[in-house]
Amino acid sequence: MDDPAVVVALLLVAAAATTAVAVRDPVRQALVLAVLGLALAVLFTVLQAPDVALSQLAVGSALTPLLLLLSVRKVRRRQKQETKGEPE
Amino acid sequence: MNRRVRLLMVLAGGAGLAALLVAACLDMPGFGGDRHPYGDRAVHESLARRTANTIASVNFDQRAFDTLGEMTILFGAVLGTVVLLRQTRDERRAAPRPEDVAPPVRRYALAVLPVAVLTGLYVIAHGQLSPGGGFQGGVVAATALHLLYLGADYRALERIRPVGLYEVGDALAASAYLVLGLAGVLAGTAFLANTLLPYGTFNTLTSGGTVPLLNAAIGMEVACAVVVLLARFLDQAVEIEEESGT
Amino acid sequence: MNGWTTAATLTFAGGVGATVWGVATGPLRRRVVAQNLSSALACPGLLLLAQGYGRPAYVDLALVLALLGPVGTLVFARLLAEELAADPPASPWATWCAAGFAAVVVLVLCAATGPGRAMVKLLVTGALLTGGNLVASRALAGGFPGGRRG
Amino acid sequence: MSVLPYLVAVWIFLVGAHGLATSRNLIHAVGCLAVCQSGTYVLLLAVGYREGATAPVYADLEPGSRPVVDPVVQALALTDVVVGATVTALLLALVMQIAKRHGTVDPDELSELRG
Amino acid sequence: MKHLLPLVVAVPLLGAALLVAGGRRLPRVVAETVGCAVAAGTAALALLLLANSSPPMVEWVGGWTPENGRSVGIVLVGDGPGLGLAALASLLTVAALAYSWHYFDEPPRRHTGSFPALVLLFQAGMCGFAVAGDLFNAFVFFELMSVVAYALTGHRVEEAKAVQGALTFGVVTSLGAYAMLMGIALLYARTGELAMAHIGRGLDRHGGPDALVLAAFVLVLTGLLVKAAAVPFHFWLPDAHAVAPTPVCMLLSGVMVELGAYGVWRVHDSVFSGPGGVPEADLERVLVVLGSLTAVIGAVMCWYQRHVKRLLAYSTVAHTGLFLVGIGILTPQADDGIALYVLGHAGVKAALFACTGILLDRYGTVDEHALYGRARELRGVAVLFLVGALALGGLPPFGTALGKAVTEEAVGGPLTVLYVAVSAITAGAVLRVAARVFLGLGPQPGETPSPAYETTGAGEEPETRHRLGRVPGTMTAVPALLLAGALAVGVTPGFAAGVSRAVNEAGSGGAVTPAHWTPPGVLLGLVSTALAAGLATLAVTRPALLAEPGWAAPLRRLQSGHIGDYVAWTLLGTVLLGVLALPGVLGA
Repeated sequence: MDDPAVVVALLLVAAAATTAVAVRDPVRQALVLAVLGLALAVLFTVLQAPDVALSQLAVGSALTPLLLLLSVRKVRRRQKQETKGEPE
Repeated sequence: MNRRVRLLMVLAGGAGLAALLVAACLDMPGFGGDRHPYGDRAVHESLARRTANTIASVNFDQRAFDTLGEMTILFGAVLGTVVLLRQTRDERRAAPRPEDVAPPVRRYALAVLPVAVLTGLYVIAHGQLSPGGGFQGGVVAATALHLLYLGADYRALERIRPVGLYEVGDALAASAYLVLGLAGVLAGTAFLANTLLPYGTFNTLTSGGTVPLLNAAIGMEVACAVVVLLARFLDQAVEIEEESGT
Repeated sequence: MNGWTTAATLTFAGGVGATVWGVATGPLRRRVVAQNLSSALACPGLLLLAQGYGRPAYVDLALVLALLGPVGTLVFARLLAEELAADPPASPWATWCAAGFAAVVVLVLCAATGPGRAMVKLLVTGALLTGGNLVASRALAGGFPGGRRG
Repeated sequence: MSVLPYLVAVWIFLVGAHGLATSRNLIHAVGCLAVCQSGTYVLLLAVGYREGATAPVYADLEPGSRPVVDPVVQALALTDVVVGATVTALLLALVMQIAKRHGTVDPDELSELRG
Repeated sequence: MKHLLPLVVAVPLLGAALLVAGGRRLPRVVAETVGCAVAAGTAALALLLLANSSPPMVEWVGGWTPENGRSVGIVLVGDGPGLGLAALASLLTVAALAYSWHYFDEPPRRHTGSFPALVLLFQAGMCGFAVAGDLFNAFVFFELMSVVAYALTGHRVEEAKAVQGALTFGVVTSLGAYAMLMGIALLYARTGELAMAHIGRGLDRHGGPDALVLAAFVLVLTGLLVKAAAVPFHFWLPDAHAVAPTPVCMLLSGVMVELGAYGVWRVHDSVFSGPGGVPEADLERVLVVLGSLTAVIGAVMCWYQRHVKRLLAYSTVAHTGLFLVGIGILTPQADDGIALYVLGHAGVKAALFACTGILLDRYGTVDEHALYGRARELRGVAVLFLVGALALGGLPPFGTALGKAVTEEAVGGPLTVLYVAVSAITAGAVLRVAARVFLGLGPQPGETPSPAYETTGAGEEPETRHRLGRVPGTMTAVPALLLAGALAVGVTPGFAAGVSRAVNEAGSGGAVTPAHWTPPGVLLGLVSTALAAGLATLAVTRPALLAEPGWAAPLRRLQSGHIGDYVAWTLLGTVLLGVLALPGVLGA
């Protein structure tokens, strides 16, 4: 356990994970989750798991944020529609 | 239950669980230890079957049955999403309006798209040699197609993405994995046995017996599945609207 | 631990660490920029690690990140166009610094590896990374003028 | 010091569970579940690490020349990553339908099922 | 023969893949026929393997048979309990598919095959979990079964309750699954193995249990008990089972929940039963305490429901509690009893859900009060429902009664009272529904005094295309056959002895004591049935006498439908598990 790279990567992941929970707005959380995915990929690389790092990059950097933001958009669009549709 | 009580419960439960897990961590073998019996056997067997990427050997040969389950989870989740996000009776489709995209962004998207798809295919093809494989490459290739939506236009994406075809591809790739497994039973060895094909030369694209074939099936399955999945989400976010008055 | 991995560790601690802070706080325009910078900085870090570990195969990671990192930022730029149009991010300084850093890392690594297939891969990665990040930051700063539509 | 990685994994799991329980937005809750799951990846890979070793990927490595880490946990973590992404997608699909049918994604306002 | 073991997973998967591939063009009839045929084929395969499972089969997938006792492959265990549950799951799948024949309102456009395909995937997940001998492989199939179950639960996306119940189910079960995976990682760290038997041996080599073993035990059990819906992990179950489409309810309540209890048995038996595992006294304390709590809370909540599907869901909770108590006693005889009880219960509970589904599709409601007297015309369904209720209460000679009797004899003492009381209360609740809905007995229940904090069954949409005018033959034939199956478990000569032998071979071994009917067992069965009938009579004729007392209201409030609450309870539940199992670990 004398590898500073591992320590740094672990602390990055811990910080990003804590932030991802603390940030309550889903859009901002999606941004933090993208960075968390990246930090995890870095951690996996220093733990000598390039295969896992690669799949984390593939999933975490574009796919998960896209899914989250599309859900947010759908939810917001629907709420907007609702407020518009209500008689004032 | 109000928020305060819930928070107290979470803190109490979390503290108890934390105590238990920290005590467990102190009993763990130290980080970076040298004892990995299963891992060492897996490396040995992988080299014996001339698969350069040991992780690919574990995934597609030694523990190929896990991968079958994992692929099925993906398959089932995508099928479930298709069912859950179907267009219901009280919804209609509205054609999305075209999007303005700044020219450099558009040019970038169109230029990177083929590069990204090729990279995805490269990652799949070299799965049994270098880091990567069907899962990673499949996701990269499928994500790359959506550059068309991000950098150009939803309708451009729809033109190159007949979802029905991808659904069929998803199912056929899953069947291919199963059929390769069943071939082992028919040949009298065992389900998913990697004994049918020659193991080839170490560190070449065709080495490892059935590993490259299973890897390719997974790559196709994942790519198709992700495309279908995103298609459903995009449908909901972009096209489907509730009818007014509901 | 060698010079390469030390450099990579410093990149992660300083660069990516700062972007975690950046993405956690402040207005949305700052957060999206931080997200873009995180991939712009992590990618050279991964290249340095590959060199430090003596594993050319790890370069694939950086290649995939160089492709998908900007795509991730495009996702945010595209789907948050409305919010970003109201309060556009402008960060030429940080973006160019990151791009310059990536270019320097790639060139140094090229010099270290010498000509060959590995060098081509490095150059492709570097080009995709710098180009991608510049375009992504352009996209954030008003790449989708239509803003509010599909 | 040699337990730091395990402790980080435990921390991530617990902090994710905390966020899941106290979330005010279901999309955020699904994100927290993903955080929770990252704890499992970290734990698995930390268990398989070997000091001073490299990845057992022999494309650019002579077999036997260097010690290697445990490939089995990597395969497990790989499975786990894929499972995580698909579960996230499926749960998000359900959240979208909840938004449609209930008009809200705040768990405090869902009151159809009780008692 | 043993090479065919993985096919109980592969065949339904292949069927599902082909259904999806051809889904666009297949007419509905073809898709449903293919679904039924594949499920039935798998059932036949499972039964064939079951017939050959003595001595138990061990199959290493991919031909990785161990050398020097070590292997890198995945092991499947084809013993009586595993294959028996695989066969049960497959038979219930056939029943569910037959029941849903031409049943759902429009299948999703251009996806005719999707519902049967999902059900087949569910079947594959259950079969895979039942025969898994490798801990991580068990986790994978656990996840498969869960993921497909979320989608099936939320299948009726136009129903607000359905999507909420499915999300709750998804979040809580996923959290449990991740906890289980953490536990697997801890066990791997200690032993470096993944096959259950090898992990067990690895733990024994290391010496007595310590905090790591305790934590791994707690985490793995959390995942399994969430699935088995033990208190306090049970909250998702009523929310999900009450809203899932009826054929899915049959599978969820009939066999999926029981698979969680089976997982507890399997994991304890092969991983934690040695000297390095968890001491028997601790496991007994954990399972008997949690099981009794589950049984009591399930029974009480069952009694105070008016949403019929929710009532049946709570009765599943109560019965799972009884199963956990029986497993926790750790005697071979109790294991035999539970095996029989699970078989009988699956048939009975699935039949009851099937009958309730008919009510929903015909009257558009499953509210006990709203349905008062309306179903008088459905004579056949009434008979089935009544018989099911009596069988649930343990009326000899049904399989439930035999299983209950054998277990009661094994547990002895006050736990016998628990078994009698819980089956009487749950059966009494079902009988009360039968009396009001099908016979119109007693005064019409008023609307006013009902507490606001409950889910009524009103305002539900029927699952069929239109409200049914005439009940289709398949929808009544299926519950009738299921009840006949439950009866067969109790009366087929030699069946109980065969179950005992199979359970014995899979478990600790030793002398087999074949399960059989005994006079006290028959008597206890009759007592609990009579008590149930008495309770139902009292409730129908004098509703005020058994009205909800004040102390039940807080219990009801716990079931808040809030995901955050359920997660908090799950965390507290892990702590409770840890505390209950702590003494033995400290003493070691």
